[in-house]
Amino acid sequence: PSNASAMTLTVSNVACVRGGRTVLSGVSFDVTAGQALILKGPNGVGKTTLLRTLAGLQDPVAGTIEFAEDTAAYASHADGVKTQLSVEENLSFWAQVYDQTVEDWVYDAFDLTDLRHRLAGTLSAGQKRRLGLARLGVIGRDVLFLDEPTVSLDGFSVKLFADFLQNRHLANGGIAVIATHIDLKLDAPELDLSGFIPPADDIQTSDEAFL
Amino acid sequence: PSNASAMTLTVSNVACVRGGRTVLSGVSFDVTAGQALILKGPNGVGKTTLLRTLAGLQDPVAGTIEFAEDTAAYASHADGVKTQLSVEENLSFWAQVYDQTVEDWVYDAFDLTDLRHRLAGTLSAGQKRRLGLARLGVIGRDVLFLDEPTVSLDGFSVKLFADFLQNRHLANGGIAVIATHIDLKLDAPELDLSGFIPPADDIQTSDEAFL
Amino acid sequence: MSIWEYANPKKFMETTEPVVSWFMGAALLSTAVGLIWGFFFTPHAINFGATVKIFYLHVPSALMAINAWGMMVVASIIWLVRRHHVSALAAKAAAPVGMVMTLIGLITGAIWGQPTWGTWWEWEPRLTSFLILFLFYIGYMALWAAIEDNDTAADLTSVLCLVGSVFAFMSRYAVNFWNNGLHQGASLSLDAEENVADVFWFPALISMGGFILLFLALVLMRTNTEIRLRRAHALELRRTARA
Amino acid sequence: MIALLLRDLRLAVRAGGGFGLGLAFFLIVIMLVPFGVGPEADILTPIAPGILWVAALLASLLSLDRIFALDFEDGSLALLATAPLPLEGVAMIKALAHWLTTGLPLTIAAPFLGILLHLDPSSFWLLFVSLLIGTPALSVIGMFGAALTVGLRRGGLLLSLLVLPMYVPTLIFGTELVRRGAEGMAYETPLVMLAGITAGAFALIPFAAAGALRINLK
Amino acid sequence: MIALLLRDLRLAVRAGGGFGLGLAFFLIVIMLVPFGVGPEADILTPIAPGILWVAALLASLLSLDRIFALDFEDGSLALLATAPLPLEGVAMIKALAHWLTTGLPLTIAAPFLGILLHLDPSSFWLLFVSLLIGTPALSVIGMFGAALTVGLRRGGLLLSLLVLPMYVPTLIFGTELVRRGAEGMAYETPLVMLAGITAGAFALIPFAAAGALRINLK
Ligand code: HEM
Ligand SMILES: Nc1ncnc2c1ncn2[C@@H]1O[C@H](COP(=O)(O)OP(=O)(O)OP(=O)(O)O)[C@@H](O)[C@H]1O
Ligand SMILES: Nc1ncnc2c1ncn2[C@@H]1O[C@H](COP(=O)(O)OP(=O)(O)OP(=O)(O)O)[C@@H](O)[C@H]1O
Ligand SMILES: [Mg+2]
Ligand SMILES: [Mg+2]
Repeated sequence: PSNASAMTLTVSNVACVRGGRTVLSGVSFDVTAGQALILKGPNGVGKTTLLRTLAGLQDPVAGTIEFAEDTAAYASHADGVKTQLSVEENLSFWAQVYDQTVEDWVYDAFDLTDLRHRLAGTLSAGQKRRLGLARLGVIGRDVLFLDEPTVSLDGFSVKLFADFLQNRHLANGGIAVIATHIDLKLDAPELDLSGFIPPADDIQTSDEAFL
Repeated sequence: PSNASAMTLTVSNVACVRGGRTVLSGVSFDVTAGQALILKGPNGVGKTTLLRTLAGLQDPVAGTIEFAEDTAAYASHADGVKTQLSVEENLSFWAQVYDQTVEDWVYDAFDLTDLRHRLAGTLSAGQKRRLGLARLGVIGRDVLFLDEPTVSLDGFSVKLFADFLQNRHLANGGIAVIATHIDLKLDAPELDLSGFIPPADDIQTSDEAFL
Repeated sequence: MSIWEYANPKKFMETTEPVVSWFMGAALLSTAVGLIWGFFFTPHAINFGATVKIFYLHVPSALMAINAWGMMVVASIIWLVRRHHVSALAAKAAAPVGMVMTLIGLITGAIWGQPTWGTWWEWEPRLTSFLILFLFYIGYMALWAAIEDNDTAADLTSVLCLVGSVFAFMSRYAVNFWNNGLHQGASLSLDAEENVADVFWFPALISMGGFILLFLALVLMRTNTEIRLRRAHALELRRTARA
Repeated sequence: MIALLLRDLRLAVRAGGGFGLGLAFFLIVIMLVPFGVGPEADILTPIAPGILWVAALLASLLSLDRIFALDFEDGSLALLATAPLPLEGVAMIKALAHWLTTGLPLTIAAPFLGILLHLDPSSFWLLFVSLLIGTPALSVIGMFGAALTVGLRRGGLLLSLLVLPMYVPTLIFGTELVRRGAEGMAYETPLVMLAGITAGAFALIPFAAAGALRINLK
Repeated sequence: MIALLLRDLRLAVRAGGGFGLGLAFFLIVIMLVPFGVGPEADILTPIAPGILWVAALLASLLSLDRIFALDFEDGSLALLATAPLPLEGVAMIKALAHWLTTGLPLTIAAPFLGILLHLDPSSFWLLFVSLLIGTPALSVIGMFGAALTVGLRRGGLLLSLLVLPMYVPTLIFGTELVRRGAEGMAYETPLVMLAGITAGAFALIPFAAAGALRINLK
């Protein structure tokens, strides 16, 4: 990451809607350069929704989200891997989209060196996941929004990923907001979203206008 | 499960092929009624391949697999949930396919009671996963082959699922073979597949005939 | 106070609900008058014979078919620009009505064509462009039906409605270019002489007015129904949310 | 079995992919032809039966790839294969569901749409019969093609490439039936042949299809 | 941008969904028609240009739903939307890729396939030109339809229902161009109109499409 040093991610009492219903409200936190934030919370609490909102895929119904223009990237359950392309082709495509080049350390960092020329469709679940994550290493974005990045990774690969975050991304002044159910062993604060479920008696719905 | 008591699953030195390459060989174990077996091993070692072989989706290139006819069910990364159908419709469809009916305890056991009439497409990752697992509760099969069943489940749901296995399935003399990277806290033996990777010098390929 | 106040669903319902029945009454009355007058108290046209009667159904419906789409375009723009749910729902409500009008236009036309042109269907520009309009209606409604989330559906259908109209116009021109037909020209020019004599014209005007009122009444009714549905949906959401 | 049929029909309706749309596509293809070849009745009448049949064929073709693709992607197919249902039965049901949502409505609508092509009124009836007997064959054959291509992500075009040649006999006998009828010639032969194709297809293809599915699931 | 174009082309080829198949489908439709309407030259010649155009239209239609659907399912679309590329550009590129893999090969092949339909040799050239100018419009318009329906799992048929009526003007002017040419009439008007449609579509539709995509990604 480039001019990361300067910046922080500031979220002030954001509310977000899913399926016409406000699932979270009053979410506030800020993450400074070089820091990570772990989002916790039971299934269905709204982690994915919040991350999509932060990433700008959907608009918050209230509150503000601030960070430097065009510095963010989003990675979700579906990691946009093309089964018909080789590992290398997948990575270099995303690199090009972000005007970057694929540096070799990425293959080592995500243990893809042997799989480099394999078609992505022939990877095992975890190997494919590693490829999806390796994408984050080549696009050179400072602010990462990660939705359950370690799904179906074995212990070793989880470690690899944690190292990447700690020693590469954060060390270079990057920022990461991560929703996960397992412990990544990062020294990062945790935020339990259960605290932001709007009280039942004033749940907003997108159809308020009709009430 | 019905006449479960009698039976065991016997696997004797099975070898299985993936992508034209033998990934595992000499796999042997047996699991008796009421027991579970946990498959461990790094990403790409061959857990999915083995489970697919056990489930009969692909044939072993060597060895034998024995268990009572038509008592097995397979659950994989893709859990066959129809996004256009409601939770209830999804379950009752699978129940019908297996000539069963959906008993109410299933909804509680997998914490789906509130979501019963939701379209599956509107579920969060973990909720959807729970639905996929609930399927196992309605088809009444004795031998379950489960590939990373707890992906994207929160701690509580993992517990729910473990309870289902322990107190419902196994308690009724069922059998389960489970590939997973996290600890399910079942009192079941573990089998690390790394031990069955064929030595590099005699890797079989499906094109042996040409050598 | 601006007219946008009425864009609030509640207010809209309160204001329109009472008048709807009056609209409907007036609509039925004038339609009936127009049709009866047209059917029983006009001489037979020289060249058409008794078949000309169907003209009193045919033309007004044809007219409304087009205007309905026009109204949908306006409503869609309002929705996209000002995000008033009511206008989106009004567009949704208008579609089936317009579709039926188009259908009536086509069917009566077909019935009309049988004696006059000796065939049920002729690939005549105006009929053809109406057939295309019919397809746009179906596509529009199908899109509404296919999307679960209400606002998403409203957005997408609005976009479709706007882009679609452009192509509808182009097809109208293209079709004329493709086959210059035997259908007679527009009969709505103020000096009706050039097309149809007054005797035919007055009842036609009345039934046209009737159809316009009918259209308005139907759209209002359906809009209110849609609003009620959304209300129910909102309440349901709130209930499940509470649970 | 019935559960599967019902589910598929329900999905077809839910997903807005059901009856209406197959029809609509049919209607639109019928409409495009006059735009292409010109509106004159004397051009249209002779080609009407042929065009109607080709259109019906394409309309049913367009929805083929969905017969198995969706179930394959979300894993249902693998689960069905390991379920107690015979895979042959599954294949058969799938074809049936496809026909109910596509072939049947087409058949019913065809005579009316015939009007648009100035189809000679005397052949309305025969057209209806020919489609009623012929379209099931289209669904079954198509289902086989779908089974062959289910593994491939972009199978759509490959599918049609495989299936269309297999459609040729059905198409030929179907249109012959109508044309001969229109010309007052004896049309027993094509009628019998058409029925034969359909019967044969239903009897044999499900097995081939089930085989193809098993291979694709490997 | 170029990266995206190259990727799409590569995928088209890899997945066997590319050049070959669009062509093959075109070829087969062309072949089916004589089976349907009968082989006589005096029937085929007049309808040849129209049929060729309709076939080209259907061939490009058949591959539309894949323009965005695959990228949507595997999440690429969401990632692209959050990438520095303008979504309008993405939409444009997608249409371009579709044309390169479908419209272009069709255009080149059409005159040869015309022989099968006894197309009047004098109109080969005009047919080629009309397709060359017209098919890009088909791809862009189709891309818009694909953007509208990308959210829906079984969008395929709905897509064609939405798109086909929008194809009508292009089709009409395209065939008029050829027919008038064949009859030695002046064909400037349709030529200009056709070019106009294509230009206009390329200029405006990407914005509408990008809007639709953003809505669908919500
Ligand atoms: C000799 C027979 C017919 C006569 C005299 C006739 C007359 C008319 C007239 C006066 C209009 C109103 C024009 C306007 O609103 O601008 C009209 C519109 C229309 N007619 Fe006919 N019509 C005839 C046959 C048909 C047939 C056979 C059809 C359809 C099968 C048909 C379909 C339509 C349609 C769709 C319109 C609305 C087009 C438009 O208003 O732009 N007509 N017709
Ligand atoms: N398309 C939808 N329509 C309606 N409700 C939805 C939709 N998608 C999600 N929801 C609901 O919104 C809530 C939040 O979903 P979200 O995916 O953000 O949860 P999550 O925290 O990511 O859960 P998980 O840990 O399982 O991924 C859930 O209760 C879910 O049921
Ligand atoms: N279609 C394929 N073609 C070629 N090789 C494949 C294919 N699918 C999987 N493989 C390889 O076979 C090996 C075993 O794959 P498998 O999916 O069984 O691993 P796994 O133990 O399930 O891994 P994970 O824990 O990541 O799911 C892997 O090395 C993988 O790269
Ligand atoms: Mg989630
Ligand atoms: Mg696996």
